[in-house]
Amino acid sequence: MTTFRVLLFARYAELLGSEWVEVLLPDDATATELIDALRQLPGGALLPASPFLVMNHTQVSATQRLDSAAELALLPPLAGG
Amino acid sequence: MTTFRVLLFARYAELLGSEWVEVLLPDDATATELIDALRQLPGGALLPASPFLVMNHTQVSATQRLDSAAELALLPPLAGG
Amino acid sequence: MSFLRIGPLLLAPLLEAVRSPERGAIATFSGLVRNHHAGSAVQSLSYSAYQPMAEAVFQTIVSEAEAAFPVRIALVHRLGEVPVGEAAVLVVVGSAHRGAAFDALRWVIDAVKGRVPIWKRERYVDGREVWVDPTAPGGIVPLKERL
Amino acid sequence: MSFLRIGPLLLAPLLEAVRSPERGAIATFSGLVRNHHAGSAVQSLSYSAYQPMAEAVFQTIVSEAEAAFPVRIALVHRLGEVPVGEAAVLVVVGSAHRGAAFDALRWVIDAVKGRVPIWKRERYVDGREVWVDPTAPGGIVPLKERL
Repeated sequence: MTTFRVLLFARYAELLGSEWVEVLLPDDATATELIDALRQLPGGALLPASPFLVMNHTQVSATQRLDSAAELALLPPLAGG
Repeated sequence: MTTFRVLLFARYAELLGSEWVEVLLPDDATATELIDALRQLPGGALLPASPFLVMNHTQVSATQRLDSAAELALLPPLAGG
Repeated sequence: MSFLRIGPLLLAPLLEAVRSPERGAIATFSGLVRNHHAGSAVQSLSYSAYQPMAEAVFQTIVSEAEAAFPVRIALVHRLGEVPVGEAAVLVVVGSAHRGAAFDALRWVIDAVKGRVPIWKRERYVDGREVWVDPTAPGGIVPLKERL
Repeated sequence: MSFLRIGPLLLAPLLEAVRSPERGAIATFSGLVRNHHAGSAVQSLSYSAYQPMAEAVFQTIVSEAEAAFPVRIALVHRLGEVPVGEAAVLVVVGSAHRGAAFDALRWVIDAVKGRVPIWKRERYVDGREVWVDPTAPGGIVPLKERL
């Protein structure tokens, strides 16, 4: 098992009450497993089933395996400009 | 017969050596008759056969009769902007 | 160079950045905070960003636009509180001719809106606060109730 | 208000003229004198106009654009000598949303180029002088030989 740290922004940071969270998952966890774990956290139930997850600034697909050394971030729908 | 005064601009003013010319034509002269007369003037041979003639700021067609009391102007191809 | 700025945005330095004697066309876009959104009177709004990724995506957008069009691009986006009437984003495009400048300008602002990790929180005159979310019904999501 | 100006053109007063709290998008176009035209190095150019008609046509273009698009327009065009790098024309469009602003901006600058009685004389670095004439082969016509 490995600790995965995930950065949170805007509404997702508000929902989970923090700008980052850490979850313990198998070393070869996928994006879907990470998101399922985040949705179990207090306040996480309002996260969408398939949020925009990025690893080192690049979008991650649902089945992709995660690298706990990479920078993971969960992005709400974008609203810049 | 009536005197028609025509304003000239840019290259046309250069060709005819003046910012306006006057020609004597029948009272009910058409645009074509005016332009033919202008092309007879010194330097007028280089005017096109159908230049852009405006009367009170509005384009005049070849067969339209002119009003010698109106403001007549011969416009080279536009190059603003 | 940073694309994200705290405080008012200025057009003049961006114009200077793309100006050169062989460029005959400069087109700009200023996105200003409007006084109404989603049927409510806006008091102010506040932008936040995933800053390192946002800076990288801005640079990617500029590079892609300068490869796709014969143009030079300069842009900045504001972070933090922005009052009504002030600029949230400025995009400036210089080109030899205006067609490419207009095409690139539209492309860049669409890319900024679609790809840069920036978020917007709106405060209305009636006191309500919302997250702007183009995917939500009505385009907004209320903030959680305060405890 | 006059659309034709002697001396350098300024963007700021045009931006102020179209700015209002319900307009979230301002798009601008600056047409600058380039250092090359028709294969020659440009030293400067000079604009002349049929002034009363030009002012009337500018007003017509603004009115037509404001009727056709939900926008507010401000524009100015320079007369007389313009050095390389300086602006010959500025068009500014304010709108609630950017799509209309971009559409109107392109429409207005095309209309200005196509309809306003303004003429351009170019002086090249090699000393030649020409009339710019989009209908002529090569886009220019030499000035008559001086006597």
